[in-house]
Amino acid sequence: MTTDNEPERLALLRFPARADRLKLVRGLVTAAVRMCECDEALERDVVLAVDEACQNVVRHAYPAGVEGDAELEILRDGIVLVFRLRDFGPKVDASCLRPGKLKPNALNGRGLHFIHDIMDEVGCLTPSDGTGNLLEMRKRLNPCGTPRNET
Amino acid sequence: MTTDNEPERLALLRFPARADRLKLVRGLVTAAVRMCECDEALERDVVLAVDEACQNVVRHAYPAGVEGDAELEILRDGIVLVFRLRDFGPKVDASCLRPGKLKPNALNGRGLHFIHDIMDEVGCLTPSDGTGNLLEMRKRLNPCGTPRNET
Amino acid sequence: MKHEITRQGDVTVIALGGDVDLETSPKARELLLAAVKDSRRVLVDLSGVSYIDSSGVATLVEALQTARKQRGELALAAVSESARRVFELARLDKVFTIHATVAEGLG
Amino acid sequence: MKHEITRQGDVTVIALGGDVDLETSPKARELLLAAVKDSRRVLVDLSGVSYIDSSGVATLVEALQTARKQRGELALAAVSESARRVFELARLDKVFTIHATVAEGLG
Ligand SMILES: Nc1ncnc2c1ncn2[C@@H]1O[C@H](COP(=O)(O)OP(=O)(O)O)[C@@H](O)[C@H]1O
Ligand SMILES: Nc1ncnc2c1ncn2[C@@H]1O[C@H](COP(=O)(O)OP(=O)(O)O)[C@@H](O)[C@H]1O
Repeated sequence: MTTDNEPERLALLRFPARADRLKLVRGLVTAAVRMCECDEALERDVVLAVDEACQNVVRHAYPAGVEGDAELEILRDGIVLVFRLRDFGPKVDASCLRPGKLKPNALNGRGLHFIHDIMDEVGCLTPSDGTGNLLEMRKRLNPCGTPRNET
Repeated sequence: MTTDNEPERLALLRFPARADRLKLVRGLVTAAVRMCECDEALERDVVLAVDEACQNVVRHAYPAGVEGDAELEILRDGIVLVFRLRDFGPKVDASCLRPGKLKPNALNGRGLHFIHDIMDEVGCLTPSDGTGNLLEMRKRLNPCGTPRNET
Repeated sequence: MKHEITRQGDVTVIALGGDVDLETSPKARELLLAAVKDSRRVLVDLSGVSYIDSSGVATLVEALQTARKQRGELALAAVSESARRVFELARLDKVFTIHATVAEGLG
Repeated sequence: MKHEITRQGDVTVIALGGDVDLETSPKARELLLAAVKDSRRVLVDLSGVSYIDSSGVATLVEALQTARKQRGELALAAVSESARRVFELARLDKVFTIHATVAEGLG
């Protein structure tokens, strides 16, 4: 359920794309999901999916030895939470961001599965200044209470 | 205990200066303080002080009816956590940011007390582009474990 | 913020829970001022408060002052650990009657 | 991430706790691979895990495969609620022997 209006920004987090920063992302995302008063299982799912997307930036966006930032924008579009994650690394073909077949025994390749299993919509946008990659993930929440500020 | 190096950025959060965004700030700050493995009482104190500073931006930085953003940068300087909070409103004289006498019965004026009681250092910096206000708060943590990445 | 209002004898007990912050303290204010208008004895149960800030504290002080103006009483009970520290910073122990438990506050 | 390693009869029990994420899973990997090298039976107690991601899951799978190559066994026990969901998403129940409790895993 999306509206025609541009979604409302909850917050924008910029952070060095490093493994030790992911817990900061989780802290923020947890608080953002809680703002929408959904149940705890959904909260955990959304935090996992966003973390996995950020992990991909940490692990894949920049060549080894090169430091770079990630930027996570969190928006609310009615009862849909929208996450826009961007990096400033080399452009990646959107097909790289589609999960392959899930192999329970594999040593990698699970991240994209988690993201696609959990989120309602996942897509690539073009960053406004044309550099880097911008992944958009949308998740409809089912608030227990009434959704607030649904304007 | 500060070092000569420019402190390392943990994260930068930009958010609309509205009361309902403060829980996002607390979620992020809680995670940042936990990263430094200090005890829970100190964690709660730091979260309160940063929240109070953000409240001041929400309540005082912009004229009624005008929307504006706040930006919180969290840095680590050895075992000192540094918070730089900026707004984009009219410039305020630094003397406004010093707490008056604490009156237990008063209906306001507590925020700055909490900030100064909790933080080790509180000061005004000049924002790089000259507009708005930039408050810096520093707090030395006493990590239970060994401080990580103290470079 | 959660809340629950019960009547125990001649005392109105307001239990606040969760975050009492800049966003939610207007609601707390509304509840508390209505209670002190309706009832001569109000007891605020703070055992469920996970976070309270200066605006929450100000709300409690305002409710106390309103109660006194009307010759009523407002007391606090069962202050949660995280609220305790804020009360200490605000020197609220000098302002409020604080009971260890709700039962004690009713006695 | 916290960990505790104990020896119970011929079984090495590794209890992992806290966050097993991209930052900490290299440490979990080190502990698990050392354990499967030293011991024919390894039981990983996951009751204290508050968060696990795909890198944590990959670490467990790698340890299992290493154990099997050496004709050893690695099993999981007491999967915490938050880990359970990730195991479900990863279809790990098809890969691991999962015991409800550590005691059951030792039996
Ligand atoms: N920001 C990014 N920059 C470059 N490549 C990316 C980015 N995000 C994802 N990828 C690609 O997506 C894949 C991520 O797959 P994933 O399912 O998360 O598992 P794994 O990282 O374990 O292979 C990587 O192989 C990489 O090629
Ligand atoms: N970003 C800001 N912009 C304008 N004024 C500010 C800002 N931050 C703080 N102030 C000033 O500091 C004071 C905040 O005091 P404080 O102790 O937090 O309590 P209260 O807000 O209840 O008066 C305000 O009165 C205001 O004048």
